[in-house]
Amino acid sequence: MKRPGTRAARRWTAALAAGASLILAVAAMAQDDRTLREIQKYRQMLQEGNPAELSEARGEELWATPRGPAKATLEQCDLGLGPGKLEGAYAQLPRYFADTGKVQDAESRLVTCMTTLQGLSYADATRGWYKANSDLEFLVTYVAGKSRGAKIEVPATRPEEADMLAVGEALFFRRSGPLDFSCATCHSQEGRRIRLQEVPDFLTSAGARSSMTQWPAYRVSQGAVWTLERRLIDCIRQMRWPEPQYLSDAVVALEVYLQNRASGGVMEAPGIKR
Amino acid sequence: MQHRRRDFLKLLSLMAAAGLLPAGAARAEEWNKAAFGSKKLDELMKLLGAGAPQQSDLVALIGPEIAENGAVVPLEVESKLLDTESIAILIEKNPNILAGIFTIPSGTLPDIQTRVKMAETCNVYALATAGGKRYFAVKEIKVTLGGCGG
Amino acid sequence: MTANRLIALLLGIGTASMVGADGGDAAIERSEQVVRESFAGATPEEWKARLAQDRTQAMCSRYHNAPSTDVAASIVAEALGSIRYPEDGKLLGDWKEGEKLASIGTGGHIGKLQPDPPDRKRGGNCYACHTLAVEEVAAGNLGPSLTHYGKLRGNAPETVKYVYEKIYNAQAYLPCSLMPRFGHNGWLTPKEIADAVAFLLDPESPVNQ
Amino acid sequence: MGNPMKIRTKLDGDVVQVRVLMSHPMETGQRKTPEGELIPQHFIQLVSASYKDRTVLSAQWGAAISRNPYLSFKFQGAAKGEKVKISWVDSKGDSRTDEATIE
Repeated sequence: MKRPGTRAARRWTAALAAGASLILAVAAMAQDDRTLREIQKYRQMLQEGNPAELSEARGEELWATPRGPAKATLEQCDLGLGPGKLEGAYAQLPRYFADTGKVQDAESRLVTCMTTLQGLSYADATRGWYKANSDLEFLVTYVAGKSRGAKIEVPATRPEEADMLAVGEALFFRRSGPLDFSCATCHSQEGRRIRLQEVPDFLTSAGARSSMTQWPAYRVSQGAVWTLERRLIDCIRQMRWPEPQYLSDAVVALEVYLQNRASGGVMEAPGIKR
Repeated sequence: MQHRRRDFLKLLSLMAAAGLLPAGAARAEEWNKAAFGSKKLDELMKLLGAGAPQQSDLVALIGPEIAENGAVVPLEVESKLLDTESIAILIEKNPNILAGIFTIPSGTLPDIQTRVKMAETCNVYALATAGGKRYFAVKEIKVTLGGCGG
Repeated sequence: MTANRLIALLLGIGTASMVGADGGDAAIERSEQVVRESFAGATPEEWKARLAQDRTQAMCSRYHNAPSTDVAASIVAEALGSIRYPEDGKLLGDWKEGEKLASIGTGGHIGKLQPDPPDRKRGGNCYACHTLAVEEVAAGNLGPSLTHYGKLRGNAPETVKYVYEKIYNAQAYLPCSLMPRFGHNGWLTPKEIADAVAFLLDPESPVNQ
Repeated sequence: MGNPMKIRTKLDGDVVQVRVLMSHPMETGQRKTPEGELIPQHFIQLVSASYKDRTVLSAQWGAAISRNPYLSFKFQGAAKGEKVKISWVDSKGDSRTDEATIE
């Protein structure tokens, strides 16, 4: 019983310190919750009127407008379910197409149709794909809208698709560049954010679905609808890598990987994003 | 925020007391170039106001406390004042303060929604005119920095 | 793990296609082929260099950031050996400069669509992943909260050294850490890292208020 | 001129909520292209809505209204099957009118 006071005091100090940091932690969490709640409110208010609907309407018009040297419409375009069959087609892409011998996503396939059916050059078909109001922005938005309510279904069972799935997975984890980033850096843990922006965990189907059911999406920061290719290519740019080529296998392989994981999710695109 | 609110009130009363403004400034037929070009709250009030403005619970400015992107900030303004004639939206720290004026004819409900750009975190004011008098609601909206690109 | 592979690892000459004992080699080889084809337009040397993987990157990719004990040990050893210190030996810099770095998320973008001007300041973008000063609400949570970091841990020399090394090369303490190797990769200079250390540890810094 | 608006209506009793999306860049005149050139100011200045011969809303906008503007308003005395007409005029004098049937 020597210097009991000191020991007790020490214990008290420790308890107080623990209590104080607990209070701090709780306060930080409360602040966090409130912030996220307000961001949620912001997003809900935006859902009311999504400008992507404007792109959708223009895509519908473009789809049925005779264009190119062949003066043909896209109404006979085969997006995987047969010529002109649009309902639910987007939700089952990317898939293997025998006529091109390639696994293609929606925009790659649309470019195939624009070049084969309408006779447009590749350059004309893809003109301004990275800018607001491109033909592809409109067409992809329209085509994706035709899968509203459809379930994503990309089993990737054909050998060509299975190959792209494996490539997509390897790419998802592939680290390089001056920041050592891979897709997995930001997208392999639940409940994470970059600043206030949630970054879905693509390793869970819930996370993959939460994202893949929304693209193409109107990005308020861009004032334009971004297609999935546009989104992925920008992620890669943000990783400080050089950009892959538009419609290239690297992008399509990542889409196969993500869509495969998101399978079963119900399409809501076009969505609205930051 | 309290401080700013008082300044705003004081300013509005001063303007009104000085009789600086014609009523019904928000006629749709002609675009009020001077008001939309205004860069200062006091100057804008000269161009817009009439009647002693007061903060009122009968004017509701609904919006998020935090906007993920300043390019698109959704707002709803609902006035419960009888005979609301117009609703204006003012963004204190924008290069031009006035964002829009909505004229509400009789038979139309004083309840409008729109989306505005905000240059930075600041107070947003909803200014309603009813019976020739001005009432306002104010809300601070934070504009946050974005994702990985900064 | 075969003896050859272990030797390759220890010598630090393992490449993505040489490692892996569970059938992943083929997928990685195939994906590297896809990278070469899909990024064929990336012709400037600096762009190509950003696509090439060093050994640590290849290992962490191959093992999905969960390396075996042996691989992990080799990554840590290499990382510890990579650390360089500021010429003046000061590991605790100016927290105000560190605060600026913590907020800057731009700089260093390449490519054709939206490159940064080459002289654009490259930040540490700490807020993208960490909570630091309490008043900055727009803070991410990919990494742990660092609020009150110095207040809770003090700034004894060994703490300062640890924080400096962690920012310089996080993999010296956590193999395949998701955090960029800011110093090792030359993204931040030793002086800038010392400023970031001060932002975390200086009692005056908003992080510790 | 301009691209079509998207107009939605929702009738509740005799009050109709009209939601409009307009296709417009709403350039402030302060933005630059990636090449560093200033993009000239170009935004919708006047908006009006009518139902039969009655003006049900008019508005003046500045460049601070967001790109691809959204507007929602409500008025009384509406009936199913009747039309509501929306018009805008922008700072270059371009204009556009669209209408929708109340559902």
